[in-house]
Amino acid sequence: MAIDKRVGSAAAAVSDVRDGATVMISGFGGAGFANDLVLALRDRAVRGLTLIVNSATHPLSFTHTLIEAGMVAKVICSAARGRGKGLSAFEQLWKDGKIELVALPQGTFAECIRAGGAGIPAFYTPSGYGTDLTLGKETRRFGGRDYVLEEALVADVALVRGDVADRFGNMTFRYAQKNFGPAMATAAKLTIAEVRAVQDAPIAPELVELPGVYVNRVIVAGGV
Amino acid sequence: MAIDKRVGSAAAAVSDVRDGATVMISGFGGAGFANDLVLALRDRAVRGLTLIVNSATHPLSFTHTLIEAGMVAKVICSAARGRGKGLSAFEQLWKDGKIELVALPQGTFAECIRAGGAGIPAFYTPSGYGTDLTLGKETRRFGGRDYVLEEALVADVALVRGDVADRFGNMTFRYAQKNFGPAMATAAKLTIAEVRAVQDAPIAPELVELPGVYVNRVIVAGGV
Amino acid sequence: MGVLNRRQIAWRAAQDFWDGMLVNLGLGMPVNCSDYVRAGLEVVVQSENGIIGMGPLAAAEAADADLVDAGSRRVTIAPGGTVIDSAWSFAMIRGGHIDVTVLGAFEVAANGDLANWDSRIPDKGPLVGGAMDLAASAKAVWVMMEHNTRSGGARLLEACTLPLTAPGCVKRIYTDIAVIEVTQAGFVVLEVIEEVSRAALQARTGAPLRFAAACGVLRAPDIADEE
Amino acid sequence: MGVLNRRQIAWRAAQDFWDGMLVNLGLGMPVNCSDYVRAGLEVVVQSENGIIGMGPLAAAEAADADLVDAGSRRVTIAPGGTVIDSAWSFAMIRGGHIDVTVLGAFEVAANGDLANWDSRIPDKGPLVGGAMDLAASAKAVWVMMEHNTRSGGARLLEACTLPLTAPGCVKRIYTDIAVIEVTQAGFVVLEVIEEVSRAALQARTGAPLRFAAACGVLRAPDIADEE
Repeated sequence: MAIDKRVGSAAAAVSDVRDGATVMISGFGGAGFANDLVLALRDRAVRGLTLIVNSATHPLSFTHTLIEAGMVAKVICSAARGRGKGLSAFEQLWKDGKIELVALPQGTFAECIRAGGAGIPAFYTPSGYGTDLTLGKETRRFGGRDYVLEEALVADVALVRGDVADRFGNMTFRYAQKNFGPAMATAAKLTIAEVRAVQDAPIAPELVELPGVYVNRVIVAGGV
Repeated sequence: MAIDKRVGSAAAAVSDVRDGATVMISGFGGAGFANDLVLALRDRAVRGLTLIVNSATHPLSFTHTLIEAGMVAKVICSAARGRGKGLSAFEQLWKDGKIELVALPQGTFAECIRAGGAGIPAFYTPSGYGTDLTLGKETRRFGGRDYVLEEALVADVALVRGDVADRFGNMTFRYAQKNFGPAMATAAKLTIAEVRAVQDAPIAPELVELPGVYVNRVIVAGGV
Repeated sequence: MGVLNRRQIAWRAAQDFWDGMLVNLGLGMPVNCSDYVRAGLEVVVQSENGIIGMGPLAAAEAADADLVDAGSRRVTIAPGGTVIDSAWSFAMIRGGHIDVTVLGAFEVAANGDLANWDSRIPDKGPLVGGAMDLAASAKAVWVMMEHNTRSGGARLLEACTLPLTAPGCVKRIYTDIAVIEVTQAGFVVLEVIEEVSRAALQARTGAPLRFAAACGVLRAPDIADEE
Repeated sequence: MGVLNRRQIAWRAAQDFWDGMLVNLGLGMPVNCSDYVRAGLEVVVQSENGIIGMGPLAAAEAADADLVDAGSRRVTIAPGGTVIDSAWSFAMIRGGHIDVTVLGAFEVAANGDLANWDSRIPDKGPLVGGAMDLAASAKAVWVMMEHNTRSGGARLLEACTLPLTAPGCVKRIYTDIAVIEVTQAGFVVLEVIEEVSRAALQARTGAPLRFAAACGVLRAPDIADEE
């Protein structure tokens, strides 16, 4: 049997995501959001999800639809502020104690995910040392500088947006679409990618940005 | 002034490497050895170098010429065994207590370098736990598994081999030439690259494998 | 010419850029610095979402939804630029490879403490982003800010009142009325606008000021502020 | 047919490969497994120097000095293959993404302890390579080895006498005379060649053997050994 990771629809691709799953979602700065997959996940109406996503509130991401649908118990992110003075759905749930929030410096967030995929259970970082954000975290001095101990992040599922995929799951990314996708794909038990186009022919070795061995399922995005 | 990292010769490129410097050298599996730069460094006849190199003895690498010239005080590597039954120059010096040796699992070696370039002073790894190689190192349990604490490696100079560079120092690598080069380039204060060809025109964004901001000097390899 | 507007502050900070430097420009005022790099210099701009060598904003017809900076602005890639993923981008930041990061701030203390991430609006979620990584690990942190709050309070203080982004990191501050270096001995004024006396500057500042021997006049060309 | 030669051991191990698996093949005997993948299966071979999707050895006229495996052999890239750097390659290994690593060994203990990196030759330098990372973190570690030393000593032991590569990691052992599973209860024989009785196998093994209920005959097709 030839390897072929293509799946017919976003709904089929997320059909086995269960209550209580930890889900990573790519996207940052307006690019690389796995929105087709997020909407398919919303339609599954599972409960108690933990989301690992850079921003809980980015207006171009549909992450907020999962939160508004009451599917999310916890968010691990680097940005959780809604625009405007009013409270976002996320902020209201957080204020009411109905959603747990872990905020990390964006570099720590990225490195925790990279560590999760790289078999590193914990590492020391200078980011956030001496701030409220790392209060209570273990610290240690190396070479005259102070660092915070941070533990890896892993997930049951990663939803990742790319540009082109081949049947092996190899992927390319367009420009800033890359952001958290490659690292998230390494840190999840099940990685589902949505792309603009899939091709039978293998992507040339020197153009592959994420090896297909990290990708389990691929769908063509409908252009949400 | 336009950015232009091209230097006229290997000798000029290494002309300020000093006694006691820590030097990273790329190469593994027969590919990616920065041999022109290594030979130019040997001609400088500096003393007391610490080498961070995957293999102290690979026959296609000229690292051994630095060791044979008595320029090396310490080697940090994952492979230090000469071929054949007789002792290599390295092994003889090591046996005589004239050269210090730190042997690391290859993945730990790679990750220590990556950490050095990534501002991570130390991390935990499962590799080598429960072996003689990590005797005396700090260990810790995370999630029911045991890990070893390893500290980052950094260098004064990295000598890296690539395929093409542009005036910005952006680089591509051919196939297995890549190995330790990109990580080493991030972990050294001064990164010197030798390549098959340099070009005025920028390498296309999607083909750059090592951003030029990590590269200080570029020479065209003479094909040693 | 008087008080500098936000674009003039960006212009002033950009005058201190040097050839070949790698600079990260924070959201808001700092991103404007890239419009004022001195002619003949090549500066490499990093956006923490992974663009290494960012060019100017994209013209409307060339705008690409996938080519955005950390602030979601549609931008371009400069000659020699490339894109890396977020894990690598922050490895670059945390690894000390950024020569200068120019950040906005709420407050800066005389010991270099920076507060720029949490303005303590009740019930609004935290907005950390990449500021802590940049502040902790760039070789130099420069701050661009209004010298005072809207109500006239000091932003340059003995100690920050808002939560810190990173302790002891700020090296230089560009405000609408002064350029100030942060030294072991506290704030040292490098430049101040003509209309503000040394005494007045001190009165508007919440920590003792020293004045550099070569303390000069802060001037900027006419530049219309952004609306 | 008798005792398996080294290529026949590789053939036997390769019969247990499955479709789409990611496998790392150690230097020496294990790399030969890729020659014997069953028809119709697509197996992704990782070489720890960064080739993900390695193809067969290069034909002489196509050999490329930059396209080598971890053992410096000139190889090819299979359809769908790519190359990553060493830091990422070992991140893949350490992160538990390798389904099976097939390694050579000096000794394996009944608790799965593996000794394959230091044969304790006086004054020769250590040769660690990637074995510790692979042994510690592959989902399954399979070992290929001669059942006994040249002098007839046991390599399957109660406890290793040589320095460990990783504790408790080996899942399966392919030797020239048997296929053995390492279980919580120690060694369990899955297959043994016809010419060796259970008692003889036990006599050549340094730890107690159990025999699987379905214990079968180890056979391999005729394959010439490498010289």
